[in-house]
Amino acid sequence: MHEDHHEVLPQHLHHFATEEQQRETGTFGMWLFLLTEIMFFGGLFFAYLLFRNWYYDAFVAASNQLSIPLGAFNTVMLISSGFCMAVGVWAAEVRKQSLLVIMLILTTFFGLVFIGVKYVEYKEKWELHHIPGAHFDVSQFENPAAYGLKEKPLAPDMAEKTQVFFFLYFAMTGMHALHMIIGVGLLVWLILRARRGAFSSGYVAPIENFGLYWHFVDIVWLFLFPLLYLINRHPLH
Amino acid sequence: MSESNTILKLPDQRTATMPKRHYINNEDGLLSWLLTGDHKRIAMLYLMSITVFFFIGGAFAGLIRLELLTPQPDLVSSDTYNKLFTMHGIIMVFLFLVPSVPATIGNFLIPIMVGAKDLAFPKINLLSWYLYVIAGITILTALVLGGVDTGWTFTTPLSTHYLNTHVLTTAVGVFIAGFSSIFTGLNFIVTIHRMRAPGMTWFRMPLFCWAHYAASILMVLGTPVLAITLVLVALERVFGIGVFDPTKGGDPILFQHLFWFYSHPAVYIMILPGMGVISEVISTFSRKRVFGYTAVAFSSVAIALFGFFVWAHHMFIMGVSNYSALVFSLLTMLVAVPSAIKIFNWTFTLQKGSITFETPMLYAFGFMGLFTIGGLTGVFLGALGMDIQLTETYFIVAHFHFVMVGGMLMAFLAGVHFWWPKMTGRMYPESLSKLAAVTTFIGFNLTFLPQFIVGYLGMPRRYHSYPAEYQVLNVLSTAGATVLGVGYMLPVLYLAWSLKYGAIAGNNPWQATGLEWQIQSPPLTPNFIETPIVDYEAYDYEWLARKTEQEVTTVG
Amino acid sequence: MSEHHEYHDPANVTNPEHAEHHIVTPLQYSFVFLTLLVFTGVTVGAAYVELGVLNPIIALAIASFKAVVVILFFMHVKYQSRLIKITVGAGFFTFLALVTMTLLDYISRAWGLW
Amino acid sequence: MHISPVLWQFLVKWLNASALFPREASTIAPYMDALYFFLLAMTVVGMALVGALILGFSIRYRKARNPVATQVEGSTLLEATWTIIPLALFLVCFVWGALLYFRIYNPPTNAMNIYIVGKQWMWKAEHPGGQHEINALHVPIGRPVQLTMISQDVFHSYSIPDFRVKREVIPGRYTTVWFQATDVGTYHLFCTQYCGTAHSAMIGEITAMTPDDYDKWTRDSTSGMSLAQNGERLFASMGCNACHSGNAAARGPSLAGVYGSKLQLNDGSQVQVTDAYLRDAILNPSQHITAGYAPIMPTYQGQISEDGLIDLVEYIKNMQTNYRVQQTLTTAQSNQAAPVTPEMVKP
Repeated sequence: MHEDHHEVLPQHLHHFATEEQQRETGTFGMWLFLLTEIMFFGGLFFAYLLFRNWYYDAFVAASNQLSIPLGAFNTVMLISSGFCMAVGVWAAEVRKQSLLVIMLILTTFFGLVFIGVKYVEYKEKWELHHIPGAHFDVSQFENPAAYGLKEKPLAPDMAEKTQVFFFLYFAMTGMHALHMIIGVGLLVWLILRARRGAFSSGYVAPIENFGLYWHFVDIVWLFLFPLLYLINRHPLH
Repeated sequence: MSESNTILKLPDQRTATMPKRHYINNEDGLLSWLLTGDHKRIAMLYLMSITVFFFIGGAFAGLIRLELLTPQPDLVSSDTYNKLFTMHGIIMVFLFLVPSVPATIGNFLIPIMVGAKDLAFPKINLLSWYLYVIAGITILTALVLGGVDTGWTFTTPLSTHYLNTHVLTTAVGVFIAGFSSIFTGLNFIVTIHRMRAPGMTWFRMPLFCWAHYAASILMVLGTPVLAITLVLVALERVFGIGVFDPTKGGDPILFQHLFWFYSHPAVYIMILPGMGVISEVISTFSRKRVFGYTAVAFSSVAIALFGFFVWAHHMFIMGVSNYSALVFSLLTMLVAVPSAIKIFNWTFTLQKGSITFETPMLYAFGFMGLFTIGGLTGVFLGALGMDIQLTETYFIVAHFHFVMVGGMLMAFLAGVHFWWPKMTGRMYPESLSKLAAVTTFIGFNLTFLPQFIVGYLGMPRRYHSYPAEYQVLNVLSTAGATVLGVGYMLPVLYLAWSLKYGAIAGNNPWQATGLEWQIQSPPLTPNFIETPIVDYEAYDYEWLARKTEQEVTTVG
Repeated sequence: MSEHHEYHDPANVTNPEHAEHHIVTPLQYSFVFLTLLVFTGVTVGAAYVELGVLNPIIALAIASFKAVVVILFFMHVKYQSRLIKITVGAGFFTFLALVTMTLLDYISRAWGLW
Repeated sequence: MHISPVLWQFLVKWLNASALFPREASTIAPYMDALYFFLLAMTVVGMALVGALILGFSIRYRKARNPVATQVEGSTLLEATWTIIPLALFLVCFVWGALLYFRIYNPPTNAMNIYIVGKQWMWKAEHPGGQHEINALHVPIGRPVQLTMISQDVFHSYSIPDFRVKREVIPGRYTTVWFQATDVGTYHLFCTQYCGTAHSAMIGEITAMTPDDYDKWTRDSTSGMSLAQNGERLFASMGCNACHSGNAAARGPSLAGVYGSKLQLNDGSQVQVTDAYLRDAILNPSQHITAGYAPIMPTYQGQISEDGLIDLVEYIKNMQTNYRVQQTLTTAQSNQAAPVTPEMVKP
């Protein structure tokens, strides 16, 4: 963007030689932070992998309690949100202030829809007593016919293990949702600043780096969706 | 001191003055410190807070040794004893050893050494210090509320289902301390990659930077796994269900895997920066380029890389499969090699040098001796069969104290003494500090050598009382700890004294070659008046001699 | 990570390890968006088809493909310096190290004692 | 110098009573000590080498004697030397250590089995003959003894330093260790894994006896019921015999002679029936369904203590026919103890 490095912009910090250096440094720093996020979620993903192999039937039965349409809808929401974010970054780079604001608002909107759907899903689990802990109820898995389900009934010991699935489900989607909520908070702050024109004069680093964070949260979901909702649909018998 | 046994070159004390303007007096007021972005000030904040926690942790160590003076459980109750060693471990590991050299000396020097005005992200650097302080306060809160007795390893299911002490509070504290460490590491990596001065290529960087770079990789990639593990422990404790509880279908070994995935690399996080200090000190006091610069640099990176693949050697008797025990044992043997390479390279740096024995050098010699023992006893523990007898006994306690205290703490003190004139502009008192270095060395050996013997005898670690026939060795150990305590108190006293009364150091009292020695001490807030252009290799003493000569001629 | 020095250009003194800034156009983003939507449809569809062991493999392959597309285009890694590319790789490498080395234990436990 | 005779006596006694090296009281101990001394020698030589080099260079090249340093870049030959020699040494340690590990963790087939249950904060030893001991273990010398261990609560670790054996005692899983005592005497037993408040009180005494003394001890301290007999009673009272009756039409597979056999499971895999398998199959039956049977067995998680599980495992282990199972089914429809067979009391 800036062919002219001698122009000293207000955001240029004194310890960087050029603004370009500052910007690329920020990007690098953001990526390193995302590495820590990979490892953070990595621990959870590994726990999932292990217990899915140990308690396959329980994971199938419990996974079948999740709604694929809601999950797929949420995936589309997140992809749309990510797309708007990406266009938002472009808008900032070409200094289109109003487009940037619109895109950020759309990003937030899709993100909020995602969180809303997640709330609906959590609420359903709450009503079914599928929240791990003292009130967890396995009767639906031991005797699905009584609940009008066409599932195979699980042996009692295996039914208990559905709790492990739901623990991981809530831990993983919960951590993901927490990242979403933090992201929405940051988005609101970015929208306010963008409206004042803070990112319309070539200073796109905050938008760009937030974009990296937002896309990373998308990627986590891109894995969570198949792992939790999809790939257990067909018991291997 | 005569000219022939020191390289110390101080300005004429009758005429010397401290520089008018430097980072310490650049701004006044408490707020200017608490809101600073200056890496040097943050390093100082870290140095002070770390010292506080070191002495809290040290006090617990003292109480533990006092209790172990007699075989009977007589000084404190078992619960209190368990809380003492837990707090000693948590404070020393997470609040002292992990941030010790990187957050203080590293923070101060990395930007200067690569020729930058500051770390890449000054605000994140400050945030890291605040997180550290919050973590420290959280852990102290757990202590004040009644303590915690999980041991620093938080072993499940003990920590999740069987204790009613303040496990959650402590876990939150450690979690936050982890993020403090992540941000420090992140800042270092970015700074070393992107903020180097013109001409400062990778192979012109001081080995101190290489060591910190390697340690930072471990911080950034390892620590988040600890964070998620602690989150799972907390969730399991709160909801009573989780993935670590065997009665509910979980696996306690999974906790061990995840915990040690961080906590083994963590020991390299602790030792690597110390190795960086030793490289600088050995080179400076033998007036010689570090022998095999590239070998030392790459061995740091090799340790970081291999460090990720050896964690299960903490679990050899814990029910990991025999096959994976084999693999991890083999990899453990491989990770010992780079440390051996370093030791020999430092030793051969001395060869054909012109060696003097100032305090930092004494500490560095102490490091080399004690770290050699610490490293080789690590091979005992890495050898599968031997590990069965030695693990969970005092042998392992002695081993990691040799590496952590004999290694890292010696390196930390070497570094503090070495760069003290740079950080404060004043010299520490030489003879007193030599006394402290020797006291520490003697005290240390007296404390921990008997523990090897008592460990092979079978005395388990974390024991409040023990069979009477182990008493003589324990008494020796406690006596040594007393000496060691004196050795650690001395530097605090004379370093504080030197802040006001120490001799004025001048820019380059050691005549060292690093960029940090070419600027005034204490440095200016932006470090350099103009961006330096680096046109010499690291540790190029001939370049320094030419430069000094030139300055003399220009002034003359 | 030790290879970084090879990519450092000593001549570039003020901004080492750098890549020319590249702006991805909205058109490219739209293609990516459509790809992601299509593959979401595919993966949902595949879940309803009985494929045995292939089900999880296909689902994970599609998820990985989508993740790579997002990383390359939405996150601009395709146009970044090699430093950034190596960094991203290092993250996934370490994650794989965690998974494989831990699985090594769990899998070989079933092989019995000796 | 004058030292009061009382103090002097005390000091002499104190020093004499103190230990420097553990006794070698098992067949493994000499092997362990050999490796230990090898490693010790390696450390001493390594330390001496580094120390001598530092000292030598410090004297030879101190500033007073060598005012100007000679710059040396390094030496590939030397680097290779101190890479390859330590590597070779460490690999020797690896191989040696691994061999020792197999030796310690591979019980000989003729080992007698004793069960150990660890709980906060005591060790319970259960001999197959029904002898129970708390914080103590009596073993004969000259005979391999295998310990099958499990914890009821947290991690513990069973350590007998004089025998050079130690193994983690884990909740939810059997671990084993074996030794063969060589000398009569009493030895320390420690819990070496931190397990809570009274960790350091979770200690005990191992008594190694001559085989004759041991036989006498077993006879004197029997509780009257062997583990297998306890297991039989439990088998009936939990209603296991209703399904595992050995009848052709029974809903559960026959358990007679199942121990040690290769079992075909209904998910297609084949497993060796071991103690651990039996325990797991009682607690998590649905993952251990014998081929041809329906997954209808309820779980007994939380309903049987670890001691009860050991009884059941021991009972199934020794079950050769279904004769007595069917006897109990037809004659005693109650929770009465099964009749005692005297010859089963012996371990």
